[in-house]
Amino acid sequence: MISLQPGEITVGGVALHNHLLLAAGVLGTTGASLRRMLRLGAGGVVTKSIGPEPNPGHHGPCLVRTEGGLLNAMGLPNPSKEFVGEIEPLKDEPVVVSVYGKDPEDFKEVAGWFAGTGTARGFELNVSCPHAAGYGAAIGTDPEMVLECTRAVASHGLPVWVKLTPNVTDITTIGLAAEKGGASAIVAVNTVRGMRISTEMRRPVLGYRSGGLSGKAIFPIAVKCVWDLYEACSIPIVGCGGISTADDVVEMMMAGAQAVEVGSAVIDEVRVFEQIARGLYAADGVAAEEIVGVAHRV
Amino acid sequence: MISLQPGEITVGGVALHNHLLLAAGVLGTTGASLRRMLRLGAGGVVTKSIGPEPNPGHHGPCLVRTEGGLLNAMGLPNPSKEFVGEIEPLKDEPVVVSVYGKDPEDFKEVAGWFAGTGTARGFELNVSCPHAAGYGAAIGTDPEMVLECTRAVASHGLPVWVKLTPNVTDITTIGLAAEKGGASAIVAVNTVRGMRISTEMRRPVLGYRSGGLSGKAIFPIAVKCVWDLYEACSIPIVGCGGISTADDVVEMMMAGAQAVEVGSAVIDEVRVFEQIARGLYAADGVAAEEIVGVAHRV
Amino acid sequence: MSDLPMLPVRVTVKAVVEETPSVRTFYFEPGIPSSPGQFVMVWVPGVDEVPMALSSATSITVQQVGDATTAMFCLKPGDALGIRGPLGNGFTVSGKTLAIGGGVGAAPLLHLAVEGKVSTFLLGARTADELLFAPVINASSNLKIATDDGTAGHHGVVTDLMDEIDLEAYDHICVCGPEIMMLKVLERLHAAGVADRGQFSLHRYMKCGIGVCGSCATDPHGLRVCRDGPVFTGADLLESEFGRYARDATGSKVVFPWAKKAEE
Amino acid sequence: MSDLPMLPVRVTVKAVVEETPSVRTFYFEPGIPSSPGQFVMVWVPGVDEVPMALSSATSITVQQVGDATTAMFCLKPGDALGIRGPLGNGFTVSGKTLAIGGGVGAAPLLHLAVEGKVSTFLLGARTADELLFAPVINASSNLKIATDDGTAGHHGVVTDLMDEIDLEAYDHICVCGPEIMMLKVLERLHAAGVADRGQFSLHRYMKCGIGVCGSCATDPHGLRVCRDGPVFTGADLLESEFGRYARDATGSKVVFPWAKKAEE
Ligand SMILES: Cc1cc2nc3c(=O)[nH]c(=O)nc-3n(C[C@H](O)[C@H](O)[C@H](O)COP(=O)(O)OP(=O)(O)OC[C@H]3O[C@@H](n4cnc5c(N)ncnc54)[C@H](O)[C@@H]3O)c2cc1C
Ligand SMILES: Cc1cc2nc3c(=O)[nH]c(=O)nc-3n(C[C@H](O)[C@H](O)[C@H](O)COP(=O)(O)OP(=O)(O)OC[C@H]3O[C@@H](n4cnc5c(N)ncnc54)[C@H](O)[C@@H]3O)c2cc1C
Ligand SMILES: Cc1cc2nc3c(=O)[nH]c(=O)nc-3n(C[C@H](O)[C@H](O)[C@H](O)COP(=O)(O)O)c2cc1C
Ligand SMILES: Cc1cc2nc3c(=O)[nH]c(=O)nc-3n(C[C@H](O)[C@H](O)[C@H](O)COP(=O)(O)O)c2cc1C
Ligand code: FES
Ligand code: FES
Repeated sequence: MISLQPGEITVGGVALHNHLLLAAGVLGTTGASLRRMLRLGAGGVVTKSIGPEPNPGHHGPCLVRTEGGLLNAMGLPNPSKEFVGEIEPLKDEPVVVSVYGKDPEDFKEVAGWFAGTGTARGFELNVSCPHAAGYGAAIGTDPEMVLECTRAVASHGLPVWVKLTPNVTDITTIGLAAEKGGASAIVAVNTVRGMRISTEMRRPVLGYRSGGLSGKAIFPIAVKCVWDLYEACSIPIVGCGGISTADDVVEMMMAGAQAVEVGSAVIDEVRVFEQIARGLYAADGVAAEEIVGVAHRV
Repeated sequence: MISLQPGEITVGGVALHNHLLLAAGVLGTTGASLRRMLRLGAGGVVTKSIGPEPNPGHHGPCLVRTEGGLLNAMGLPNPSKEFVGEIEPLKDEPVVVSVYGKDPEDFKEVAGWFAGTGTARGFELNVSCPHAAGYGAAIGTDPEMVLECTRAVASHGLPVWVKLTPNVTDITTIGLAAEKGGASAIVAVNTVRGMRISTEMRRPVLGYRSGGLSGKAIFPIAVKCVWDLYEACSIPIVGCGGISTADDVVEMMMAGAQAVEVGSAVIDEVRVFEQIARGLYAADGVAAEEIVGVAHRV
Repeated sequence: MSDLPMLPVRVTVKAVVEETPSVRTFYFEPGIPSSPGQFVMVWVPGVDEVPMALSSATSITVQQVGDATTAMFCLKPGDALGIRGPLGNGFTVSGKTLAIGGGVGAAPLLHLAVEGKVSTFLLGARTADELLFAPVINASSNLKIATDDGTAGHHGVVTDLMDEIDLEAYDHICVCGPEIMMLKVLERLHAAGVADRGQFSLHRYMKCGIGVCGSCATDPHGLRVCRDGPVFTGADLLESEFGRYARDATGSKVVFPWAKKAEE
Repeated sequence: MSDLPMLPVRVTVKAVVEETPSVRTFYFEPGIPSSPGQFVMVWVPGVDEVPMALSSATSITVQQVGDATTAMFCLKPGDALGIRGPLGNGFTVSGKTLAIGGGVGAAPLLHLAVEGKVSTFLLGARTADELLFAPVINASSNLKIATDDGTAGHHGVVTDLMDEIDLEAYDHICVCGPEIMMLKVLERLHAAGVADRGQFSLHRYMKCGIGVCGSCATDPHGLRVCRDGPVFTGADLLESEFGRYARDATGSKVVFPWAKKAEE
């Protein structure tokens, strides 16, 4: 197994303790929960996606386990502006604030709350959530919209990561739009559209009916998206989707990712970051640059 | 568990022994293999996709197991016209011939070989294979092309099923194009774009680099596609993707499928059709119509 | 994670018992093998999915407070619910156990008492009519009752009953009830130097129930009530948000009325 | 399916032994726990993935015939291969076993012989230089040799050696070699009424190696060489395509030269 050198790194303009970030929306609704994940070894954390108004999210069931994955339709619950206070105590930590909205103005406004208070090291634009009508993927399937939202948030002068949906015919068109809009990095990917029906109840099992699939089941899909984006774009890529082991991290890096986000794997073990790091880092490890994208060069 | 009435059925213009078809490309390269699957309980079989020229397919590795699924890039190997003789002995059996090509003329020509000899009960158009440059999904992401190919094959006067790719922003636009082109049914779905990299070898593991994900991992994705198509289209839907149990079949039907295709599940047990049928059918079972699409009506 | 539930399992309501005007017990089948203090996510089709303690392996005891619970109150024998569970850690007892329950919080403690694991049970309610499970509890443990209006047992709150109890004599003190009541119990345990013997079953807003979404994370350590709890020791709760605030569905803090001054 | 391999495992070539001018044995590490007759899919990075019998748990013995095998012939110690395996069913023996091998078909039989499971081994080759593993086989079983040109052992084909053998005395007769040779063996077994004791290891075009794609399906029963085989009993092969035709990568039938007349 390949090992990496431990130590601080910078990816897409954000300084991180290691290559492993907590993915948006997973154990990221409170400052204390984010701090816990940092203490348990996350090199950085992405917050729950924050929007222009407080949102209770969809009715339940919101999340179920499926074969090799999770299916969720949380519906972007978040306390909106109140979240600024939530992460104020984490000012010295690598916190990326995930933002959503229905148009560039929304994105700019929400990001502004955090930019103004120094609570964000950077932003991640959620233009990819598959279960929020008018938000998320409704925006992230339109290159022009992605470009505008990216540009709007970039105007705050902090790094902007744009998180993409795999549920498009050609993800590179969206990646290129983000790049053109001034993104510092692309995050690939958000959940894959999915649905389960309870045959016993004769109805979709999620309150919102359909949702997003995450976890091991989508890992090959995420690797392919990262691969395609690496071929098409020049800004850094952060890989996300189904990562749960050190080898998964290396695989994502070889596909082209400079860092990764880990979400669903916390279900097996909340100490997943420590676990991965134990397998990934070694004093005599190689520099990440030596393996990022290496699978393209054979 | 809900049980279905056993017995002959007709779906999309094709008479079948039961609701369970063998999916294209899985144990479908020879007449003898197709016959074996019929003997082992398949209610109908879809052949390997046949194209205008003999094709050896991609270099290996062509198929690997992954977490909860299979990843393949066979590259559409097929003996082309010679296949007519292969299935001639199956003339009395429910054989659907899968066809691929680069344009409507190709599709029409290939289908013509079979239409002319009475060896096909219907055609399934592979406009959805994600790993064949210029074929499959290259066509199936373009509604106009799908419409033309469907129309071209429909001119032979046999039922035409159009098999869709989930790798599009909105699968219903493609489903509607097939319907407009005169399709008798939609098959949803083909494999999901994916890739795995061997970290030990530092290169993509498939000879073609990327491929298509199938098996349990994609079941929620397939259910969602069937659901969306049921809402948008009026022709019958045949569900496909990750089905391996009787309950999966019921779930697909509740999402809107009138029949299903089973592929990757043969890896666990070549007698998977018998296994599913044992759980699915009972003399006092309900008619399939009672459950098809029922989850939409709550 | 392989022991975490997958899709909800359908259970059929077998009987509905009106415990008090606002509390009903729903007996269902099949049962959920579980240990006392564990909970389930109850899916009321078309309405919502909400957490409920198991009052036995085959029942939940529900107080009507809003949409989902009101919908449940319409359920008749033969109706269906979806269940994901058992979830969470439950109580861990051995030796001599004191249980202190208030209102519908008696539900998980009933489960414990029926298994013969409770020596003494302090049960409180507003009024005699709202006392839950008293006869059943009385059959398996030494029951002491308090009602706010004095219509049964001691006239006063359940914590008053602790005056007569030698807390030191109990290995475990299991508590469930309104947060204000649990807070008062914790203060007494702390004063007596036995906060670590307390096992408090918390209620917090839950969405996933399996430790992924973070809705139920508590301050200051980010512990998840659904997965790290719902039962926490008194020692864990000292200097936490417990008794001061909780969060609603949006994740916004909601300060408890009695704590409002202190939080400002 | 949980015992089927997932991604290929990387092995490192430890030694390359030139057995004959066109056959080399590649020893690798780590080994593949397996039983004799099982095979692996060998990934030659950038070239192809092809099936190869294991000549031991840590080796494959390869005849150079085309792209992938030629690329393998360039491998040096330290180079890497990807391996998926072990695959297929292998030989099932007990009691007294006769092995009959021709050319590189001796590879899986060597594996069997080295485990001490072969009583008598009939080994054939074109010429003495192309005899595979003779010394090693001789150490563990009663070896009889035939060469087409008479440069070693019997002057003639390996099936000639069967004349001296009492087939009835063997519980199992394991066979691997060129299809024409295996066909001749099967004819003799059939004539002697012991086709069911024959275990023939077949070569057919394989893509997936794990029973999904159908490339290796045989007529008339659709049995998959990769999963239902590669070892079949002689009884299974009577009245099959065996000895008559095989298929290429496209799935087209390729009639063996000696069978051309009969098929037309
Ligand atoms: C571990 C645990 C065990 C519980 N056990 C019981 C029990 O045995 N009996 C019982 O009657 N109640 C129990 N509850 C409380 C119960 O979950 C709520 O009363 C119920 O969710 C109310 O739903 P509603 O739709 O009727 O109310 P709503 O109209 O939705 O809201 C009323 C109040 O109920 C609470 N609530 C609503 N939804 C949730 C939710 N998803 N998670 C947590 N709280 C929520 C909130 O405080 C809210 O303000 C338990 C809660 C938890 C966390
Ligand atoms: C179960 C099994 C065990 C085998 N064991 C051995 C062994 O121990 N030693 C050995 O030298 N050979 C063995 N073979 C044959 C070996 O697989 C082929 O010689 C090899 O695939 C040739 O590859 P190539 O690229 O060099 O040849 P190519 O140039 O690709 O083709 C040359 C010929 O090799 C055969 N071939 C090519 N690809 C495949 C394939 N994917 N599957 C099957 N046959 C193929 C075809 O007959 C083809 O005409 C075995 C085959 C099978 C099915
Ligand atoms: C419960 C849950 C909530 C999520 N919430 C968000 C969110 O608010 N914003 C967002 O961009 N992604 C959200 N996601 C998607 C994840 O950040 C991640 O992209 C996805 O789950 C794939 O990664 P994983 O397989 O490691 O979980 C959520 C995922 C889950 C499971
Ligand atoms: C090895 C393999 C070969 C396939 N070949 C074809 C093909 O030729 N034509 C086609 O339309 N689909 C092909 N497919 C896709 C399947 O028919 C099916 O749509 C997909 O695998 C999802 O179903 P499953 O999960 O049940 O396998 C192939 C799938 C596999 C695994
Ligand atoms: S309810 Fe989701 S983490 Fe507890
Ligand atoms: S090689 Fe695919 S079924 Fe045998």
